[in-house]
Formats: sequence, C-alpha cells, structure tokens
Amino acid sequence: MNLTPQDYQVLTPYILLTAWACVLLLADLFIPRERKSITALLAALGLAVTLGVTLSQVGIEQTGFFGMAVLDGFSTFVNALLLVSGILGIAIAHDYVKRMGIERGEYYTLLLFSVSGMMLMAQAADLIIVFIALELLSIPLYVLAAFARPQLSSEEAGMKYFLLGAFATGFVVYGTALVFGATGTTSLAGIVAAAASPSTSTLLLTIGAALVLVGFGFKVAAVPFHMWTPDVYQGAPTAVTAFMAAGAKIAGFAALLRVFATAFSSLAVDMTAVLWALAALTMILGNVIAISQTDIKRMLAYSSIAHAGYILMAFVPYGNPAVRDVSIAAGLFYLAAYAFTNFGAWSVVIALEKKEEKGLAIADYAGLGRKHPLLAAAMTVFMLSLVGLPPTLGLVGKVYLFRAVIAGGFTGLAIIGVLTSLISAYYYLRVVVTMYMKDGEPETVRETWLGFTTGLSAIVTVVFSLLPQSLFAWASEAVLKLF
Amino acid sequence: MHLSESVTTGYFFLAPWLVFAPVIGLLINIIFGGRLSEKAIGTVASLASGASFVVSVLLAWSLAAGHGAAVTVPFLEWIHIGDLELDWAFRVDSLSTTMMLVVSGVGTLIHIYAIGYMHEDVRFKHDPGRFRRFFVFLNLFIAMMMILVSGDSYLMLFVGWEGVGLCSFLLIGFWYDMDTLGRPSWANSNAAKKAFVTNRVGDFGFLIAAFLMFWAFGSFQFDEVFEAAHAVAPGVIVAITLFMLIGVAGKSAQIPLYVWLPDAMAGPTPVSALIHAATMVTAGVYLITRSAELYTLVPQAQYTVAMTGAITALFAATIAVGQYDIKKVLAYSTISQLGFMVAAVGMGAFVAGMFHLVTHAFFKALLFLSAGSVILGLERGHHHAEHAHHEKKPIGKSGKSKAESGHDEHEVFDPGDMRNMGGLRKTMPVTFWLYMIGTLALAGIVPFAGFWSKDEILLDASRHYPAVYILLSIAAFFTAFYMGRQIWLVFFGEPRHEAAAHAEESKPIITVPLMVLAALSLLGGALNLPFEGFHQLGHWLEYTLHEVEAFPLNLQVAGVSTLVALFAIFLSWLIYGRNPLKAGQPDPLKKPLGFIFTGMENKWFVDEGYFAVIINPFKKLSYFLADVVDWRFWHDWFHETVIAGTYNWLSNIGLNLYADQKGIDAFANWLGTATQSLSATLRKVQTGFVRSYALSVLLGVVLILGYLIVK
Amino acid sequence: MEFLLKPLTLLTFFPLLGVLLILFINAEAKNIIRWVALITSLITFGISLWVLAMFDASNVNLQLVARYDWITVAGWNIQYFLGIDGLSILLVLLTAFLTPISILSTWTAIEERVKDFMIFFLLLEVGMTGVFLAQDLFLFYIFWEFTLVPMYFLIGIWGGPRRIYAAIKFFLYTMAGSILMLLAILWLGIYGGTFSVPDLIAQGNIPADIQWWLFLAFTAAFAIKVPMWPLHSWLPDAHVEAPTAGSVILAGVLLKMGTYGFVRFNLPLFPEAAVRAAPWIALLATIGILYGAMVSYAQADVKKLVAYSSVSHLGFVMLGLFAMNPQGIAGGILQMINHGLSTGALFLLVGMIYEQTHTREIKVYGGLWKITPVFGSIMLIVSLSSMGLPGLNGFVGEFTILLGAFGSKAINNTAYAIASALGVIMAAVYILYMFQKMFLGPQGEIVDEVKKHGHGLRDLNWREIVTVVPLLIFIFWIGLYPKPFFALMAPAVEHLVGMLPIP
Amino acid sequence: MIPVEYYIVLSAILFAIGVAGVLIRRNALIIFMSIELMLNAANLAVVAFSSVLKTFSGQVFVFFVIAVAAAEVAVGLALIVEIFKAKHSIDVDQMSSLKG
Repeated sequence: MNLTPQDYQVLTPYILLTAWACVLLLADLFIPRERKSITALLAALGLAVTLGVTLSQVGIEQTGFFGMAVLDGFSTFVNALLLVSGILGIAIAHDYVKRMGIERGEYYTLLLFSVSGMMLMAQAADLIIVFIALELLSIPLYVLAAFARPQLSSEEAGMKYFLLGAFATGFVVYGTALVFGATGTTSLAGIVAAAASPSTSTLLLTIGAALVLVGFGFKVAAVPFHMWTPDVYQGAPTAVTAFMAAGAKIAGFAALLRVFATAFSSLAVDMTAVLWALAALTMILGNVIAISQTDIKRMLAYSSIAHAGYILMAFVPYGNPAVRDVSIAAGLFYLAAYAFTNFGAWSVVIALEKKEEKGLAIADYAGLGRKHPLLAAAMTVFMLSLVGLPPTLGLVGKVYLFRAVIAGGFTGLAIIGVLTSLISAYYYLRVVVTMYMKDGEPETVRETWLGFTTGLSAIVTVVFSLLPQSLFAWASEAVLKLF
Repeated sequence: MHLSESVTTGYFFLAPWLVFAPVIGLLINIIFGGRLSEKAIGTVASLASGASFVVSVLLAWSLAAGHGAAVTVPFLEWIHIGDLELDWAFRVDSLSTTMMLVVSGVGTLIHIYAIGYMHEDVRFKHDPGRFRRFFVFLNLFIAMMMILVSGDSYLMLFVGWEGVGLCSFLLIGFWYDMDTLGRPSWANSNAAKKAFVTNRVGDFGFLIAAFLMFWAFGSFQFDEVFEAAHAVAPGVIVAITLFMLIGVAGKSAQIPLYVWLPDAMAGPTPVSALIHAATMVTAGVYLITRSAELYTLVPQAQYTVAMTGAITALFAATIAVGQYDIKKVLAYSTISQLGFMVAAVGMGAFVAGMFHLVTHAFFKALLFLSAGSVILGLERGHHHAEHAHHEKKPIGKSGKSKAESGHDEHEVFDPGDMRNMGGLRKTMPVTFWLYMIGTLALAGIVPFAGFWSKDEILLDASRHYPAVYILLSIAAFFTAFYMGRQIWLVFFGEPRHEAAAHAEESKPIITVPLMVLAALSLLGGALNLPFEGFHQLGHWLEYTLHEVEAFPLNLQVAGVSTLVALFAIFLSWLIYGRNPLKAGQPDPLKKPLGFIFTGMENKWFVDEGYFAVIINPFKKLSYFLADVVDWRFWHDWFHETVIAGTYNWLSNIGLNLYADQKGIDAFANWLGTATQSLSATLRKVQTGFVRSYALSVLLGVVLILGYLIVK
Repeated sequence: MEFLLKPLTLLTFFPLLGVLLILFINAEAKNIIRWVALITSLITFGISLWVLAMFDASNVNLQLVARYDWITVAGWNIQYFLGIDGLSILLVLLTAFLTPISILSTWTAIEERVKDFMIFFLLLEVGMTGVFLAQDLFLFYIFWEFTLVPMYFLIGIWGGPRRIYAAIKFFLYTMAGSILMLLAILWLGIYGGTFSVPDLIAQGNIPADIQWWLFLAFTAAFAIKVPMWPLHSWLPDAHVEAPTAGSVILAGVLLKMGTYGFVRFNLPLFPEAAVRAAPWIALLATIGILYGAMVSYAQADVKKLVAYSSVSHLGFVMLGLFAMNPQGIAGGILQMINHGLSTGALFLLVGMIYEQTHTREIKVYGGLWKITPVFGSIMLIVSLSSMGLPGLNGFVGEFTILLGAFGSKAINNTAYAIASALGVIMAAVYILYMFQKMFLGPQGEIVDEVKKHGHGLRDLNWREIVTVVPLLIFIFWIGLYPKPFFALMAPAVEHLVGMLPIP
Repeated sequence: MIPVEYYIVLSAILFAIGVAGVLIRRNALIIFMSIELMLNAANLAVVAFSSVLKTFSGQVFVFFVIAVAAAEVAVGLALIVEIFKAKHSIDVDQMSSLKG
C-alpha cells in the first residue's frame, strides 16, 4: 500500500489547486480589505497554473490511488473546461463583488475549492470519491450562494440550495450504499466486473444506480430535481450564479457520464428509458416555463434547466456501443459550448445589474442596442447560441447532439429537442427584441474583466462555431480514451 | 404545303419592320414627345403606322409575285426548353397580309384622323400630355396587332392577342379620371378594367387550347399543328377548337363575353373605330380562319361556332335598337356584325368571313369616325351655345373657366346622346353624307361593300345551315332598322338641343380620312364580286386556305336580303322619320313594345346578371376569404389563438401558478385521495416551498424507482 | 489563401468586407456608410457577373467548385462546399442584383441607425448567396438559418408599427420548418456518411418510406419559406411591416430560398417521394394560386395585396417545379426570377409612394397617373409583368409552367393546370384593381392631404428612377428574349428531370 | 447472527423517516436533522453490507460520510444562524420570497 509518484501525477492538478486554495485562504488574511484584487489575481493565477499543468497532461492515461482516481483524456478535457470556467468565474466576479459591496477574499478561495471538487469529480473512479467530490464542490457553492448576506434573497437562496442539496446527497449516499450492497465494491471498475456475475442482485444495483442518478440529476438541474434552480440562481449573487450554472453542470454531467458509462453500462436498457424521460421532461418544462419569465436571471435559470435537458439527450444512447462515443463527445462539446455562452450571457447581465437587485428585468434591456451596440451585439450572439442558430457554437453543439441522438435511433427525442428549441427561440428573441426594438436608457458599467469575459465568450462562441474542428477532435478523443 | 421555304427574293426580309416601325414611332414619342408639338407627335405616329402599311403592301406584292407561296421569316428564338421550341417568326401568306393591309391601312387613316380629333376635342383640352400618350398607345396597338396577324405560331398570335388587349385597356381608359361626360368618376377606368378582365377570360380559353395543342401536336407552329392534326383523335381537336372559341368570344365580343365592348366606347372615338370596330375585335375571326384546318376537321365545333356567331348577331342587333348613345348603337352593331363574321367562319365560309371583316373594317371605321365628327360638331355647338348663354348673363362668372362653369350651372351635356341631336344634315352636310354611305354599307344595300360581303355569308348559310341563315336574316333586318333609326334621329327632324342647332362641320383633317373610308365602303365590294372571273379575295386567300368554295351570286338570297333591308329602313322611317322625335319625347317604340323595349334599352340586363351571378359572388367570396377565412380564422384565430394562445397558456401556467408546482400539487392531491392515511399530511405540502421542492425530488425518485421495479 | 480566392467564396463573403469597413465608420456619417454599402454590393454584383462569365451552361455538373474539408472528425464529414450550376446561377445573380437596388432604395427612406441597417443588409446578402451556393447540407443549413437573423432585425427595427410582432412571427415560423429539416439533414448525414449533396444524390437508394419522411421534413422548411398555402400566414405580416428594402429582398430572394430548396434538394435527393407527392403539392399550389389571388383582391392595404399576390405567384412556381418536366421546372425557376423582379419592383414602387404619403391604404389614392406620370407608367409596366402579360417576363414563366403542368406525367391531371390558368384571370382582377384604384380614376384624398403638409406629391426623382430601371430592363429582356436565361438552366434542368422516376 | 436483510429494512425505514421529516417539518434545523438521518440510514446499510461482504471499503466509506456530514453541518448551521438573525425564524416556509 505505497503511493508512487504516478499516483500523485494522476491527481496533480487537483492537489495543486487544493493546496493553492489552502495557501490562499491563509494568505488572504494578510491582504488588506481594500486590496482583495490581489486575492482574485492569485486565485486566477492558481487556476491558470493548474490549467497549464492539466494541458501538459493531455495524452496521459493513468489510474492512481488504487484505482480510485483516473487521469485520462476525458478528465483532462473536463478539467480544462472547469478551470477555464473558474477563471471566467473570477473575471466576472472581480468587479462585481466590489460593486455590490460583498468583496471578501473568501469568495475566491471558496471558488477554488469548488473548482477542485469539480475536478475531482471528473477524475473519480470510485463512488466514494464521487461522493467526496460532490460535497467538496457543493459546500463552497452553498456558501457562495449566500455570499451576499445579509441580503435576504441571497441567504434564502443559500439556505434552499443547502437543504435541497443535502437532501439530494442523501439519495446519492443511500444509492451508493445499495450499489455497494449489490456488488461489494464502490470502485467503478469493480462494479462493472460484479455486474457481470449472476450472483449480483440486479434489483439492488438498479435501485442504487437510480438513486445516484437522482443526486446527479439534482446537480445538473434535471426535471423534476430542478426546482431549486430558479430560486437559487435568482437569489445568489449573479457572479456566483454564472459560475454555478457552468461549473456545477459540467461537473455533474462529467460524473454522471463516467459513472453511468463505465459502472452502470449493464443497466443501459432500463436506464435509457429513464434518461429519455428525464431529457424530454427537462427540455419541455424548462423551455415552457422560461417563456413567462420577466426577470433575466430567472429566465436564464430556466434556460439552464432546458440546456441540461439537451445535454441529457447525449446520455440517452449511452448503452449503445455504436453511438456511445459520438454521443458522449457531443455531450462534452455541448458542455463546452454552453459554458462559454453561459458566461457571456451572465456577464452581460452583470454589466446591467445594479445594487438592490435592480436592472434585472428583461425590460431593463430596452435600448441597449442603440446605447451600447457592442454589448447588445454580444448578448445577441449569446441568445442566438442558446437558441441554436448560426453562426454560434450553440448551433454546432445542437447539431452534434441531435446527430448523436438520431444515430442512436431516438428520433422522437430529437424532434422534442428541436421543437423545444423553437419554443426557446421565443423567449431568447424577446431579449433581442427588447434590446434593439424598444426604446430605453439602460445604464451599464464598464469593467475591464467583465468586458473581457463578454468579449472572449462572444469571440469563442462565434469563431469556434466556424472552426469547431479542434474542439470536436479533442472532445471525441477524450471520449475514446474513456473506455 | 410543308414548312414554308425561306424565300430570298422579294421584300420578305422587311417583315419585322411591320412591328418595328410603330415601335420606333412610339419610342420616339416617349423619348422626345415632351418636346414635340402636337402635330409633330401625330405625324411621327402616323408615319410609323404608314411605314407599316408600306411594308404590308410590299409584302403583299412580293407574295403575289411568288404566286402566294407562304413565307416564314424567322426572327428570334424565344423559348427553348425541353421539347418546347418557340420562335418568333413572321409568317407572310395571303391571309396574314390581308390582315396586315387592313390593320395598317385603316390604322394609318385613323392615326391621321386622330390628330385632328384629339386636337378638336375641347372636352379634354386641359390635359397637355394627351397627344403623346395617345399616339404612343396607338402605335403600340399597331405593333401588337401586327405581331398578332404576322405570328407564325399560335403562341406569337397569343402574344399579340394579349398585347392588343392591353392597348385596348389603355385606350378605353384613356380619360381614366372621368366618365364619358368628363365628370370625375371611376367609370372610364372601370370600363377599361372590364375590357381587360373579360378579355382575359377569353385568353384563358386560348391558353387551354394552346396547352392541349402542344401536348397533342407537340408544337404551336401553324404548319406543324395542321399537319399533325389529322393523326389526332377528333375529341382533342373538338376540345381545342371549343376552348379557342372562348378566346374568340372574348376578343371578338361574342356571347357570352361581349359585354365589355359597349363599355369600351368610353375611349376616344378614333379608338372605338380602330380597335373596337375595325381591327382588334376581328382578331377572333382571324384566329378561326387561321385555324381553318382544325375547324374543318370537326363539324360539331364548327356548328357551335356558327350558332354562337348567329345568336350574337341577332342578340346584339336587338339591343342596338334600344340605344340612345350614337356610339353605343354602333358598338352593338359591331358586336352584331362580328357575329356575322364568326358565323361565317364557323360555317366554313372563311372567305366570306374575311371579306366581311375587310368591308366591315371600312364602313364601321367610317361610321365611328363620322360619329366622332358628329360628337365634335355637337361639342362645338354646345360650346357656342354656352358662350352665347354667358354673354346673356355674364354676372361674375368670367373668372371661371368655361368647362368648370359648365359643370356648375348645368346638367352635364352629353354630346353623344342622339336625343340631343336632330337635323344635323343641315349643319354638318359632309359628315351626313359620309354617314349615309356607311349606313347603307352596313345595312347591306346594293352596291355598297356591306351588301356583297353580307350576302356571301347569307348565301353560304342558306346552303348549309338554315338555322343560321334565319337568325342572320333577322339580324340583318334589325341592322337596317337601327341604322335607319339612327339616321333619322341624328340627321333629320329639328334640333332637339341648342348644341345641335349650333353644330359645326368638322375640319378637313377629320373629314378627308373619312372620305377615303367612304370610298372604300362604297367600292370595297369589288374585292370579291360573286361573279365568274372575279372572286379575287377568294383566290388570294386560297393560297392559304386551300379549298375555297366560291358561289356565284344567288339572286334569291340577295333579293331577300335587300328587300328585308329596305323594308327595315322603311319601317324606321315610319317610326322615326315621318314624325321626328321632339325634345324630351320618349322613344316612340317604347309604348308599343313595352317591356321588350325596356329590355333592349337595358341591354337585356346582361350586365346586371353578370354582376349578380359572377362578379358580386366573386367579390363576396374574396372578401370572405380575405377577411373571415384568411385573417380572422387563419391568421388571427388559428395562429394567434391556437398556436400563440397555447404558447401563452403554457407560459401563463408557468407565470401564475408555477407549472411544476401546480402539477405536483395536483399529483399530491390525487395521491392524497388515493391513500387516505397519508392525505392529511401530504396536503400540508402546499404550505411549504422548500419542502415542496423536496417533494418534487422525492416524486422523481418514486417515479423512477417505480418504473424500474415494475418493469 | 487559395480558399479565399475561389470565385464563389469571394462572391459569398465579399459583403463581409463592406461590413468590416462600415463597422469602423462613425454612425453619424450616414452617407459614407450608404456609399460603402452600395459600392460593396455593386462589386459583389460584379463578382457575380464574373462568375457568370466563367459559367459553362452546357455542363450539368457543379462548376467553380470550392470544396474543402471543414469538420472531419468523430465521424463528421462536413465540407465547405460551394458550387454553382444551372439551377442556381440565376438566383445567385438575382440576389447580387437586387441587393444594390434595395440599398439604393433606402437612401432617404432609412435615416435611423443607418449603420446597423447596412450591416444587417450586407450580412443578409452573405446568407442568401450562401444558401444558393452551398452544396453541403450542413453548410446550407447554416446559411439558411443565418438569413433569419438579419432579416429579423430589418423587420424588427425598421419596420412598421407592428414590426416586433411581425419579426418574431417571421422568425418563429421559418425556424419551425427549418428545425425539422435539420433533423432530416442529420439523418442523411449519418446514413449517407456525407453531407455533400452531389454525393448523396449519387448514392441514392434511400428506402421509400424513409424518403417520404425526409421529404416531408425538408418540405416543412421550404413550404413555410415559400410560403405554400396554408402556411402563408406569416407573410402578410412580415411584408406589411418590413421596410421597403426588406420587403424587396424578402419577396425577391428570401422566398425563393424555399422554392430553390425544392429544386435543389427535394427533387434529386428524394425522387420517389417527390413523384409520389407531386399531385398533392400541385393541389396545394393550385389552391394557393386561386386563394392568394382572391384574397389579394379583397385587400385594403396595398402592401398586403402584393404580399398575397406572392402566395399566388409562388403557387405557380411550385406547380411548375412539381410538374417535373423540363418546361415546368425551367418555367418554375424562371418564374422565381420573374417574381423577384416584378414583386421586388412593386414593393420598391409602393415604398416610394409610401415615403411621401405614409399610408398604404388603397382607397385614399386615386388618379396618381396624372400627377406622377413616370411613376404611374413604371407601375403599370411592373403590374403588367406581375399579371403575366406576354412580352414581359411574367408571361414567359407562367406560360411555361402551365404548359408543363398541363402535360405533366407526375401530376397527371390537367385539372390543376386549368384551375391555375384561372389564376391568370384573377391576377388581372387584383392587379388591375390595385392599379386602377391608385393610379386611375379621380384624384384621391391623399393628394390634398400631402399638399397640406408641403409641396404635394412629386414624381420619381432620378435616384428612384435609377433604382427601378434596372428591374424594368430585365422585365423586358426576359419577356422578349428569354432564351439566354433558359439556355443557362436548360441542361441542368433536363439533367434533373432525367433523374426523376416519373411514371 | 442477525440476517443482513433486517439491517437493510431498518435502514430503509430510517431513510424513509428522514425523507418524511424533510417533507413534513418546517423547522430548518429539524429538516437538517432529518437529512442527517438519511445519511445515517445509508451508513447503517453500508456497514451491514460491509460486514456481510467482509470488506473494509464500506466502512471507510462510512467514515467519509460521517466526516463530510460534519462539514455540512458546519455550513448548514452557519446558514441557519444567519437566517435566524435576519428573520428571527427558521421556519422554511417563510423563506419563500424567491418563487415563480
């Protein structure tokens, strides 16, 4: 039972980031209150360094810590995505927290911890690690959601998120327990091996898997486990929401993917139907309810639910070896597309947000097209991307997804998918309509890092839609090495 | 005769100039017309039309020199796609040159006349652009008519066919902002629209015929069609010929599509003469003659055509009896005479039909133009009278223009109403004599042109189609009668209006062309005298039509028709000549004929019938479709209420009640009633929010597990 | 770089250069922006003529092909694949031709946010040209959807009072159709292993029942765009609210994307299904012709009248395409051009008078020909072209279509052609109604109304004449000498007909 | 020896009680305790399985769960205290300003 350097190599990025976060926690104590930008910078630096390390690991495949963690193309891809999200999360927050008067160094530390939890999630090869990672990513988010205390809505958001999150965790743990009972192991590889043996209780395993699914479903905001989403997204500080919407979703899906595709592949027949229903419900409900929203944060929250539905579609054919790779690659690609679009959209929201939750109604966007053409143009790009129209990543992502779904033979689901995107066009366009076709005097702030986020996201959203080759290639390679 | 060989000798290469000459004329007038004087504009147009005539003469001469062998002058490849090969080629044969000569000859005369007419017509002098516009349209008409008659295929014929329809529309609506009396109104433009639309109904028939032709024969080219026709089932040819008849009915104003022609009199008089009497309306007759080889294959179609013509001839003649407007009488007369021609070509008497076409062009143009002269004379008379009137009481009206004050003070004077005329033979002697010649020609009195041509038709009918013969004879009776009535009403008796009393003879530019036409009306019969050794037109057309029956004069038929005409004129003298009509007196026929005369007066209420049966239902249906079906039902109700409404309904649920909340609550309620023991507890779900979210999670768990376990 | 120098690439993306330039021009320098846009579009038109010069009509295959791998990983086989052939060249030319004209028409009509307007307009041109040139289904779809966005802004920002409603309706309706097409495209891509249209056609052998579904999915997209009855409900709204230039492009080019889609994709990709559907499409087309004509006649708003007339005209196009013989298809393609010219011109002219009177209500007009003779005469010519008078372009198209439909073996029922020929009569009814009520008859009240506010109605100025005269030239040219136009497409059309399994 | 099923059934009952508690109780603290109950139900199951299957990995898992739960408690209680400070109530039903 000795750990070799190889073991550490598997978790290098994670360890690095966690250590960085711990150091930062201490260092922050010595940074004066009015100069928390240094903390932000340090945090971003940590993420960037970790990102460098992660990228240097491209192509390496290893398991470590006795098979409890893996390093493979998949985890590298997801980790890179998570780290970028983290950096964007800091960029978006840096000026925002100052403006809202909630600037504290812990913000960045918590964010780092959360990112490290997410990364661990992507690398977990054992249900125990999954659980730990889940908690590691969630607990900082609970705190972050309530970060704007004593503002009541923020506290309420934190409280709701915490209670429901813990509730969902209960299911995960219990599910894990049942899986353990059925197979005698918590290691994903072990579960696969055990599932093949006839002595294993399929019922127990199935129930266990289903309960684990519930936990992940909660994290990624799939209907019917989504109800916390709008409230928490609305109540939490917007920068937190942006980070949460991207990061938690990526991590949740990454874990879901790994656990289901590897450990529970034998259950595919049963799970397919469940996932199908979840995806369909999520797309329909998310999009339909979004129509009626007047608050941009809530609208984007429902949009995020709806997108969880789209990504879930990629999981439906996971039991079909012929299309599994493609569909999971599609899911990964969509996650990346969504992450950028999402950060972009939220950055615009932040640009317009004012204290005391002002400037958050969609109506407040009237006249933006005239007054701040660039900002409005960027927002238009994000909205188009969310609808899935050219020339944006959203379209490419959706096409990729639908292709996988059709190839898997789930044309019905694809039809639901396109029809719900049609519905979604309605409410995304309303934002565009408000910006360009209604008159108003919106006030925005000009903040360097915020603008950076908006611009970067817009450029990535457009350029990668035209040149998606590399991202495609990376995503599909990531998947190929998963199995 | 197969595909006509291209002959290099002769003037055939000039054929395209038939069309280009007038087109150049109209282009000159469009481009420079703004800077040219009225005279210059008229001269350019007349020269253009004259050039066309010269080309026609040269073509006819070349043709005669080549012993009548038809010549095709290729000009332009038009539509080539798949096995459809449509070319624009000029066909010069005896039939087409006859038409060319008539069109360009009469056309040129009318151009010249129109220079005077348009200048003199004081009613419309306020419009400075009228000359340019008028002559551009007139040249365009000549060009289109030339395309029509010179086309080498049914499709080129159709191009001209529709083109002249357009010109007819433009010229009927020439004074588009008023009615015939010069009051601001929609009347003239309505008449124009009516003409175009009615013609289009006919064109529809033509189009269908063309489609049938193409798919049956594989071509539109005359020779190829005729050649292929023998191998095709007669049923198809019947269909083709009958659909073509619809086209003929539209263009040549036959029942049931004649209704536009009387209204077409809204156009300036030269237009009525040129388009709506002499040339365009005879295009249908030309079409049937041109298709002789098709019609002769199917007797049943021929019979239908003949009957249509004969019935039209009679029907229109009866209406003419009840009209008061000098031009309306002539208009119905034209319809009636066209009926004669159609009957003739329907019976297979193509030469007779063409002969009548030519003579009719002469005398009807003469009549219309003379009527125009009468109208101008009356106008001038009215003008003088007005003037005198003003001089009597010039109180403060001097500032206003005459036309305006005329509108203000008086009932509008109608210079075309025969009830305002009377006794004009004294004031307008030249016009009177010219009109007399035209009348006698139309009535069919020996030796005027109309006699010979009409007699040939009647003769043919008496031999093969007794029903047609009887109908046409009665029509001839009415013809003579209404023309007599017109002469008595217009030229004899005492003036019934100041204007008639002051009427003035027209200037030479108007009367000289009339004299040429009068001479032609007098002598036109010589074209095809029914005596051995004559029949020139017959021989001429034989080059094209192959078998032409040439009958010698039949004294019995000729005698009967002459007697009938003379009797009718006598009858008209009894009624209108012996006791001239007084001012304000109703028509003497009104009382004895009662409702029959009312019918004639009101054109047998055909227009009203069309309104009731077709136009109003069409309008109603349109409005119904547009307003109720398309807008209120489809646009508003279906798309707004059903589609957008569902959208909104869904979102409202979301907004007001929070969709999943409601769904889950409903589900909880259901669960509550289902399992009594838990109900009390679970109902409390409704009170707490976080907990209902948790419930939602639980429900998800239950459903999933339920599914997995049950399955 | 070679990629950028391909003629078709240049043609498609050249307007982007103008967009870039405009981006750096101050929004207040309106005239400079206008000139830049105009010159950009004129150069684009020049490029299209260059393409025409290089085009070989006798070759039925795609020409001037620009083909590069674009996305070729993970089982994707998407290519950047532009090509032109006889089916598309006229539409490409039409697009390049109408854009400068539309831009010119906005010279004084658009004063607000000129910069944005021109940017969107040029972007729209990129999308439209791309649609007609793309030979890869995925690329096609991108261009197809992309055209929605600028048009949406054009209607929504510069439109009439109900512009937002119209813009959203336009967007949602067209998107509703196209997303179903997307699924069908993906299906084809998966099972054919490529998105390249010629390759897919060459592969053929899609099972009949699947063909039918794919055909329907494509039809959903194209039929809404055309729009075929009864899916036309978005059209009157979009047309009425759109600014003049928007209406011109919408009628002139965007609707053609639908009909073009049928020719390019539905017929060759799903020949069995297309033949099977022909009588049904013919039925809808015929209903559309008659219905559109009748509904037009009852309109009080002149733009709406023209909008509904488009339903009728495009019914002819559809009838021709599904006649599936050379006459029908060639006529259909030519009629697309004709409709673009004449309806485009109608919208331009209506826009010119609207600029002065600010009303589109027919009944307030009357007697305009006298006051504005040039305008009236041009309007007359355009109206006549629209109602299919021989010698003008409309006739050539309508005639060949009806001729084709009449003898079509695919439709196999002359009743459709006969009923559609009735539409020719009705066209005269509604067009003449419009022309009469606006230009003939006594002077309408609007004349005095306008006088009250200034100088009274003026005739067309030089810029306006320059705007419409090019259209008139083509109206006459196609009407009098359509041979070069047919010659451009005939071999391709006959090749296409040869592919169809007509009974 | 007590059969493993007994443990499982017991843990299931405990879990159900926990879930019911979350659903029924309004006091945030008690809800939180119910969640702890759910976790412990799971722990019980794992330990039981672990003893049957004779592996230690299950017991390791339990330790982790307990540790993490403790961390959760720390955060959770802090939140509850914050809320109580603001509202003087920890009734979750009063935390419903965010909705719709």
